[in-house]
Amino acid sequence: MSELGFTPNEMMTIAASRALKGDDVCFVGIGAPSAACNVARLTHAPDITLIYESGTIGTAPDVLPLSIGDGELCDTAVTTVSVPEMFRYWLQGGRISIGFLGAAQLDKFGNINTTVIGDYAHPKTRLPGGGGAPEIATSSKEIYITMAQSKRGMVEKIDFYTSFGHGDGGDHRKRLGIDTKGPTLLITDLAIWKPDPVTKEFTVVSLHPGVTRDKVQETCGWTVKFADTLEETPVPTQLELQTLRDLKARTDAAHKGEAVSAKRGSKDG
Amino acid sequence: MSELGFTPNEMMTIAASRALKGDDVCFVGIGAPSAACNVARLTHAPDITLIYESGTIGTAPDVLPLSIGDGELCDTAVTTVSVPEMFRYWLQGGRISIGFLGAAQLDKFGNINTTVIGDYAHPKTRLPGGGGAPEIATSSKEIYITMAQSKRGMVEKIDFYTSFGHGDGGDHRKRLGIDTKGPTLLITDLAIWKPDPVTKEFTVVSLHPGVTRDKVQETCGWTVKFADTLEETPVPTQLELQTLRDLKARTDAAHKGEAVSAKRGSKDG
Amino acid sequence: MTKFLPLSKAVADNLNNGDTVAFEGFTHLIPTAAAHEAIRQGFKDLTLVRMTPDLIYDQMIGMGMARKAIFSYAGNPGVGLLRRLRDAVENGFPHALEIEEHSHAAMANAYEAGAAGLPCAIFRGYRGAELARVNPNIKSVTCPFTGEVLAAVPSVRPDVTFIHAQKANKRGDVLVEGIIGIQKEAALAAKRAVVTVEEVVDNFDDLHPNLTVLPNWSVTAISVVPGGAHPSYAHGYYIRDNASYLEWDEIAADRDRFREWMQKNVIEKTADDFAGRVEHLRNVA
Amino acid sequence: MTKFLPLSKAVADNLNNGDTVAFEGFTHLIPTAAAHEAIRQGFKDLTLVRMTPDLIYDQMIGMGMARKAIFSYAGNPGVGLLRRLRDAVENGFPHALEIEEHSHAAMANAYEAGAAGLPCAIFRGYRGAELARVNPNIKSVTCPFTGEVLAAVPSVRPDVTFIHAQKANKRGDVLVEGIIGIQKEAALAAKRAVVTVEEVVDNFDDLHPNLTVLPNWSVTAISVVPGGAHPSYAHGYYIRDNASYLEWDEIAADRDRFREWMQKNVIEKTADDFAGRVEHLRNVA
Repeated sequence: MSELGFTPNEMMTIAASRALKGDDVCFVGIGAPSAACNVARLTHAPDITLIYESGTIGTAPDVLPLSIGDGELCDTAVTTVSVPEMFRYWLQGGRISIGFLGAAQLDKFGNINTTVIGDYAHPKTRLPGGGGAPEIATSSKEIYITMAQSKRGMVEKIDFYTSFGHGDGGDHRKRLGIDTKGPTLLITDLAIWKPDPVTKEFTVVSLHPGVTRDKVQETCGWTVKFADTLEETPVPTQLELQTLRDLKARTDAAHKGEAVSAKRGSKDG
Repeated sequence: MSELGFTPNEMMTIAASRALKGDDVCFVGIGAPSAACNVARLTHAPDITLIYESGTIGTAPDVLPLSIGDGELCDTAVTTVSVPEMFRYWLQGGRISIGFLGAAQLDKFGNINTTVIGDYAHPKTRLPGGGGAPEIATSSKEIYITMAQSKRGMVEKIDFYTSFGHGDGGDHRKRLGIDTKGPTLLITDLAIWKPDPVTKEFTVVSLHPGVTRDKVQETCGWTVKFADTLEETPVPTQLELQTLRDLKARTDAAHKGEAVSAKRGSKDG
Repeated sequence: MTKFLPLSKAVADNLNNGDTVAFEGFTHLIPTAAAHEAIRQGFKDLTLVRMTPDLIYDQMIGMGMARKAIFSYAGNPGVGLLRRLRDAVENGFPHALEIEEHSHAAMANAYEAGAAGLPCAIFRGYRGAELARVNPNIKSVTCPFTGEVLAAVPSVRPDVTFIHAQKANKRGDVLVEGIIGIQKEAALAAKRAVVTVEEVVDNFDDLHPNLTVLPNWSVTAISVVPGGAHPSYAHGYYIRDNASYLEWDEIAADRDRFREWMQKNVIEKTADDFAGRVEHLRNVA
Repeated sequence: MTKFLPLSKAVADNLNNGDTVAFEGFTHLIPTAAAHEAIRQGFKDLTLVRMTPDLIYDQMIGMGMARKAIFSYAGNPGVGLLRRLRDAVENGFPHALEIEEHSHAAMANAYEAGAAGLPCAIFRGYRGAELARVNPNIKSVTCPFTGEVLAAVPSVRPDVTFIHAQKANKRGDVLVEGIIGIQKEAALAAKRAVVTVEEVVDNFDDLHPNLTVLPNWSVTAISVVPGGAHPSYAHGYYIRDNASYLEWDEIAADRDRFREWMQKNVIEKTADDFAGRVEHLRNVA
């Protein structure tokens, strides 16, 4: 906790939550995206539709899921469908407005690596891999990315293109026949970034309270571009902070094994 | 009703029902196939699985459906799936042991026409078309056909190949890469027919009680082949006849609009 | 986000002359009320898509509203032929009808591909079947792994799909249950989806999580029309009016009788008349 | 027609050295008991297929049972990496592991195509993604109608699939509910399907008609193993043991500690021990 009364991570999650609207249909990655989406739902966007790749559509969990398939997601969903249906009708069908992704490695064009550090055949570190990300990145109407800044994570060149952002920048998506917008927003623990309209390079448009340009550059592996007029991200409101902290507290308790009842099975014996 | 105590149509349905076994999984066409399958289920094959293309799997209707999608089929089914699932997982997936079809026009190699009489572009009579038959005919492990004999129905050359039987005979299926058996049984109101092992031409193997070779030939548009040793189809048992007649009586009453209760919707308000 | 609208407005807002439209229902839940409303509003030049065109397409074709029909089984289910469709195909009355004919497997896959946002569907089909000769929209694709040649058909992507469903909740989520047929795929494959329902309930809290529910943001408009599937049925509400299907065979056999029946039973009626038609078919369980 | 068998026999009868096998479960209903039984029986040279290999594949790989893994997300869900899988891929310990890596969309489509009896699946995928460069089983097909190039992957057709489900009835029909994941497709795609269930009930008469039910003739064998999904969960029976997932990260980090844990918690145990592991996680609703 800084003297500001909130942590950089809290600022990141809350800033991300503000980008979401009530009529958005979000395909939610686990971790920071999940927290941001649920804070949005619990504050200014109660009608937002949250979709997890396990098949839960329109879910409203009381605690954050540890995995993308916790029972709470199904308990509170409008409907729960099979995984093939999720990827075919809902994602590939073009019904997702925002795909919300995290990243192990990210470059300035929003390309993401969660596959390997090092060479694919002989990796230094074998990461979990892409999961839903390769198609989330191209089938969602737009992509928001959220991650904490570090030189290891935000790099000039990623080791593996797990999912495609703007490629080499410019009209690279278009040249590959991809007609969705790709990454349109990056929210880190220090700043809000948007792609340059032409080059598609992520550019800092707003610094979080108390953050300097130097601090952003120190924790980023590429030479950072800043917008001509740089905003300051509004500090979290009391409601936002309380909502996030309550959510985290409920979540921590639940993940330590304090049972939440398993509800809503079939009605028979 | 003949002096035998049963009609040729009853004999046809009962002979067809006898060909079905308890471990069969039948994809059931409407009409005569549906009656035969349900008589089998209600007599010697209580465990038979009946599937209708509307998505009802393991159904056990009390009355014969007028259409392939009557509510009774769903009420009594083990499960009811979507139509794409029916055609993809259950039929194309190779899980149907017997596809049971009727025909408007049939040739001696078991090719079926239910599309048009006359030229396709300028038909003399436009029939309903193939529905599920084109893929039932090639994805089911084997095909049983049942129809009442007539020179108009059993023809030397059908006007349109709605579904493929043995084509020009011999190994024609194999040459098209179709590895299922195709038509292995034809049951008419006069006789039981099986394909010749080599030529695949339907050959009479059993005459129904009181039926002569001449009668079979008079009502068939191609020159009929008879097996060297010709059986006589056993007469219907009392149980078979009673089961069929009860089923028909319940069915007629229901189709005239005497309401059977609509059961088993969702449990909420 | 969906809107609750009177059926006349839902149809007027979402259907246009020249549209490709699916009024889907696989024996169960046929959207008859929506089709009759479209007939009353007199649309022209429609391309009618449906696996099992039955009475409602026979009616629309007989009224001269259709330019083309895409289908896989054009029969009066369990009864026989569709006589108005026959008259159009065989005699060009009231005018010629272009047809694009498939098998059920092809149509089911084509709707599924439409819902999945794909341009085409592949499946093991049409082997030895003559439709592949007369329908230029049946092509093939070779599996790049096994070399097997599979059938390919274009996906179905209607401008608008009409379906009938059991119920909506107040938020506008829609439940389809029983013989679910091809309704979900037909709705999701379309640019616009209009749903008539038997009733609106407060919420779906007590529903099993795995039922067929269309979220409100996947539906364009909802109209409450009790009995709106008649003479088809709504599982849990009323049974199929088999007698009406048998009767249709006679009505449609004669051009004049058909026109008179349409005038009296469709043109001069409204969506409100459907509730009365199913009264005697309602559940007594 | 299915058989009810003790798990040890169901595994022995249906799994062989060298088989391609899927122990499927998408976070929910992971067939841990079946996997542990396979570990006890010491199978070798397996090709392990799963969208989300987690603890059980980490365990099987760490025990040297796997020749190859086909997957789309090899993580401890919500926790991090799979350390035994990493050790095999990065260091060849206990021996080298061949991997065939896909995206979730590809795997989901591949199972679906397997259930549908097709040799391959097509979908709009892998655009700009580098997996297409390193995995020779990612190819393409051109839509014969639009010319669009779509991704193609071979269907998944395991020799045997193991899944865990909530219940069977006495006839051997199986119900899966809640997050149904890819279980139905994985079971139907396989030559043989083995299901562990929480319990057996008399019949399914009260079930809604549209739930996910595998008819008895589509299932090879059923074993009753209460708690058999632990530390995953069975919706309606017990909740996910998130603490065990967190703990696994430490256990798997060290080769010796891993072996000790496996000896004590898997090798020296039986399927009967699962019931006790979920006692504190059972529903109090």
